[in-house]
Amino acid sequence: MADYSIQELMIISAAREIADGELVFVGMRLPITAYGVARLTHAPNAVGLFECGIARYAPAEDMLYTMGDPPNQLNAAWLSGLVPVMSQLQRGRVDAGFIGGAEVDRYGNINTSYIGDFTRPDVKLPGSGGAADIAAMSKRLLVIMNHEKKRLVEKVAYVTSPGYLSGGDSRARAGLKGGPSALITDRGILRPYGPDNEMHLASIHEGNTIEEIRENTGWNLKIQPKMIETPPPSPEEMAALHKIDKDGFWR
Amino acid sequence: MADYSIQELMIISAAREIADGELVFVGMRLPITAYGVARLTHAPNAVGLFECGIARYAPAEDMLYTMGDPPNQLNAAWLSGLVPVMSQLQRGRVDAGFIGGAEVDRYGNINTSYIGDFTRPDVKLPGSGGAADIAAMSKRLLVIMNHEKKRLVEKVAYVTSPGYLSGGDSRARAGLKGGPSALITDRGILRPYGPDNEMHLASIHEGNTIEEIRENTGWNLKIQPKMIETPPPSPEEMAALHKIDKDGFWR
Amino acid sequence: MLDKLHSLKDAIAAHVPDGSSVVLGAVLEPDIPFAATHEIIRQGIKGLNVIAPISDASTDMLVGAGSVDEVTGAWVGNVSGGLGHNYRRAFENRETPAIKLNDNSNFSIGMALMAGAYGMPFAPMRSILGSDITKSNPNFQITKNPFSEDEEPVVLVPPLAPDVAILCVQRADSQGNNHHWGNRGVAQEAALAAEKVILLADEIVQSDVIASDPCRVLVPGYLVTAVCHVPAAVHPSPQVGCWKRDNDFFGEYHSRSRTPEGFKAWLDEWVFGVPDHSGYREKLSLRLNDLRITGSAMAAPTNYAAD
Amino acid sequence: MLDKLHSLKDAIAAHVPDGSSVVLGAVLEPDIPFAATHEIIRQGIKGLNVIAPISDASTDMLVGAGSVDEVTGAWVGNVSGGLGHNYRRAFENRETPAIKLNDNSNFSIGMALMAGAYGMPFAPMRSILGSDITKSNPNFQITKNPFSEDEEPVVLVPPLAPDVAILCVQRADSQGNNHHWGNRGVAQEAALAAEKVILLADEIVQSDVIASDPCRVLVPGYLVTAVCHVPAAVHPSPQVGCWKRDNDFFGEYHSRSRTPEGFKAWLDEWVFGVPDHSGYREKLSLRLNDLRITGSAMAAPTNYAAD
Repeated sequence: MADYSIQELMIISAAREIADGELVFVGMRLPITAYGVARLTHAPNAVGLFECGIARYAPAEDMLYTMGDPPNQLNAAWLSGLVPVMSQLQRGRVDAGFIGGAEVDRYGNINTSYIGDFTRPDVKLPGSGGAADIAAMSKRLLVIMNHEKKRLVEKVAYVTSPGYLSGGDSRARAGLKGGPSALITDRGILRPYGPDNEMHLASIHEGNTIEEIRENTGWNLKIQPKMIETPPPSPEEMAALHKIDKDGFWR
Repeated sequence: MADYSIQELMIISAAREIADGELVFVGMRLPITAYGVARLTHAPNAVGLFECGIARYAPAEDMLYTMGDPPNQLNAAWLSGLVPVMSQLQRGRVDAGFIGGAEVDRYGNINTSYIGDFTRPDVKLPGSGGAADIAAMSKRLLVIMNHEKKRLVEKVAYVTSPGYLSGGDSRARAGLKGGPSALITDRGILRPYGPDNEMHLASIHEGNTIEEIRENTGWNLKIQPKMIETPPPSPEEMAALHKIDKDGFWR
Repeated sequence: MLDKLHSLKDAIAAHVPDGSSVVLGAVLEPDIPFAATHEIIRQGIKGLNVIAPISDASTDMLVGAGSVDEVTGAWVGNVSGGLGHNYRRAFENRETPAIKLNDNSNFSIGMALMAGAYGMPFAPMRSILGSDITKSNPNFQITKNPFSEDEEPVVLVPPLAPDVAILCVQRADSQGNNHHWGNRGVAQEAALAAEKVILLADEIVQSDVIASDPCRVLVPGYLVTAVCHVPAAVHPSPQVGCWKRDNDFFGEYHSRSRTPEGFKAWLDEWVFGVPDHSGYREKLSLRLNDLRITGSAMAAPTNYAAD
Repeated sequence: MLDKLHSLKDAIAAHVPDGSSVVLGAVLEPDIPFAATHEIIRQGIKGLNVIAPISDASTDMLVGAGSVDEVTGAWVGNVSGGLGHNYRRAFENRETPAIKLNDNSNFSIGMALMAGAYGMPFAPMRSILGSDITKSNPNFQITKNPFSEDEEPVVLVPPLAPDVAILCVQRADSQGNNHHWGNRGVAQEAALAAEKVILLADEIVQSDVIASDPCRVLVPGYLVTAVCHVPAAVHPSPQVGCWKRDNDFFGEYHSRSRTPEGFKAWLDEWVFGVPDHSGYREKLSLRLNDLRITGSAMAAPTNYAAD
């Protein structure tokens, strides 16, 4: 067995999606840790944005439960409002944004609102928060989820956060640029491929087979021609992660 | 001769237009002094707003050349931006606003932009600044000007700041409430009267005759039935003014 | 000057009648006026439209207590625990939901309050294009950008002008002038949009303290209806320089609200079981001491001198 | 971290090419970057679109020097003296005006920059209804409010996204992080709307000074292109805590610019006659000492501690 946990591999895979100098909408848990790893390795000038109105350079030194916890405010790059910070999405400045979700479909659409008919839902989820905005307006959307058949579905019942909608150019026709760039799961990484913009398996984490992954996906998952095995964490990446995750929460 | 200057009477007349607790857009020179007199006499809870993004309770202690001079910022009620402060007009919160002008017409429209054809003007004036916004959105507009025939004209060549437009309900049809409430000159006070909303002579300053005023007005000035002589400054009003105008600038 | 200092009980009773639209939780995760949430529940106020982008467990409590007819929000749950159980129960296994949801994204709530604040007839935006939010919430209009030669779609957001915005600040004077620091969320837009503003101040200070730094004013006192001195009004949410987040409290609420009975017992203990917020603080007792921020990280000196 | 500290000369040469749209004077009467105005003139930059609600004599100087093709503004003149003589001359006694004016009110400029800042396709407003501004400036569209059942007219303002915003702040670090205090005008909207931001800082400080008070940041350093250390860059306009307004200087400019010859002589003396702003400050000499604010009116202490 590898000497890293699957969560650690997910975090490091997510960190690799952030390029230096980029503006990134960072969520809590895995994404904030991924942002920290990226800053400590290949992206020392990345900037983290938070929906409540915070921009930061270095991530907070203490554990965060919410974006607005005081450690995330102390020595921030900017403490402002939701509109001035989130509008950087609509202004076209934001390179990447992380979101999670309850369901994602073959075109990368994400549901965090309703399971079942929205007028009479079977399950009422918390809703968009800023996810719809981040999905619509980031240059690249990065989605992090566990790989379960009930979560990776053929078609989400409700599009909270738009991916490629019904595929092809339907996202562009809706007036949107960008789109999902990576769906990072605990089994691999899916990316849009081809003119249809369908999510294909692009990278497979050590210890998984294509068959297992296809069995755990709710649609007929296609494989990208140049699929790779996810590169294991480098010593530098692991060192950066352990510097942040002092208590071994993700181990 | 009265023991007050005509400017002092204009200032005190302007002060009387401010009721207690009101939000008032205050301009420089006469209006800021009038605001100060009102605060010291009958309107101790009036609030002064300034287009550059300032709200104040007590007027600045030192002489101001511009709204943004540091004495107007020190101990302000709020230092903010143009949009948060000026939008209180559009939000419907502002009771009164003072503006001046190069020309005003019989319906209280004000020109501070162009004399002559605006595509090839004879005279180019500085423009609106915030005057158009204040004229459009204050509940009551207060105009202060010197009473000259070339300034009080039949019809302004260019409406920078709307009064009652072409009279009657034309202002309401343009989507605007409010309108000019008083035009305070060095000879008297004109107010809108009747369904046509034409500016009528409503108050005459001591030492002027109706005939003189009509001669110095560029339209056939009508007289409001209940026209009065402008009440002279009370001792309290003069004391307040002298407290502000320590150097006797307006004397 | 007018003295606007009132007890929280009186301020809520006077300014939050049944059926009000109320902003509660404008700063997102921090600075949530839970003291007001609890007082609203204690007073049995009904029929509210609760407006907030994200309000952590506050909206869930109000829904569970039966105070809410409508939620205008982007996310309702419990940030630590995920789902909000009372909120879920209002929708699931029912012929029709028990409350009406005016679905939004964070940014569309921001735009709506901004439009309300600035007296704009509506706000045009793009960032909920492609989302079904514009389907489940019919208040939005989708149109074309009249300044674009392309067929560029635009979402028009109607303005929100709430009846009351309830906001927490670190310090205020008795006339409602105040200082707030930390992220602001939509608090300033909410204050400027609302008909009335109720402030919960952690500390009441002399007016010259506020006047010394007019850039730190969240909303000027002349727009404030009532100011209440309520230390730790934000508990269990955090407040920069004053209070850490009480993560365990959120966790406990999440566990206990899993069943209607559990929620009722929680409510009986923490809301109906105390007469007011001072009683709540007494009940928190030593726990509150641990949450109090005692460190020092002072802002650099700033000189407003005029000469 | 990237070091963004440059001389004003280099920053203007690198980032303000001929034909740029430039925000100069976003704070209205105070904090006008006259040092940049003069450097633009010294470098002979042409064809600018100068954007500002009110910029006191700055726009008048640029127009007189022949740097301007277009003015996007609400008021151009000399606040002390009234009319701006160069500006007048660009319009009066001519077959066609020498410059194009995009007429606005203060609020419509604010709305346009806000729309640009927030990526909005346009901004709907009401407060120039009834004004001929919507006639002399054909960029506005008048339409009906689609949310109103009445025939309610609305003005749609197209967004402004300037090429460069040039702004003055009291202090900045070498990465462009900064503090600004005093009224803000449209400075934050301009910074967020613009493609590039050039900051003129009265003082350069260590990064921890700025980081100690993130609420006082006008625009975060990551959006700043270049930061220049230029004390008294605002002269003759005022800057809270730093510089009083030089009223005599405005008055003198007003008198001397009454004729084209007088303006040319003024320009030769105050702009071309000095190599840079440091030379300008030397020339001002004792006068600058009198304008320096030396008093103390300190903001109340503010604690950002997290635990």
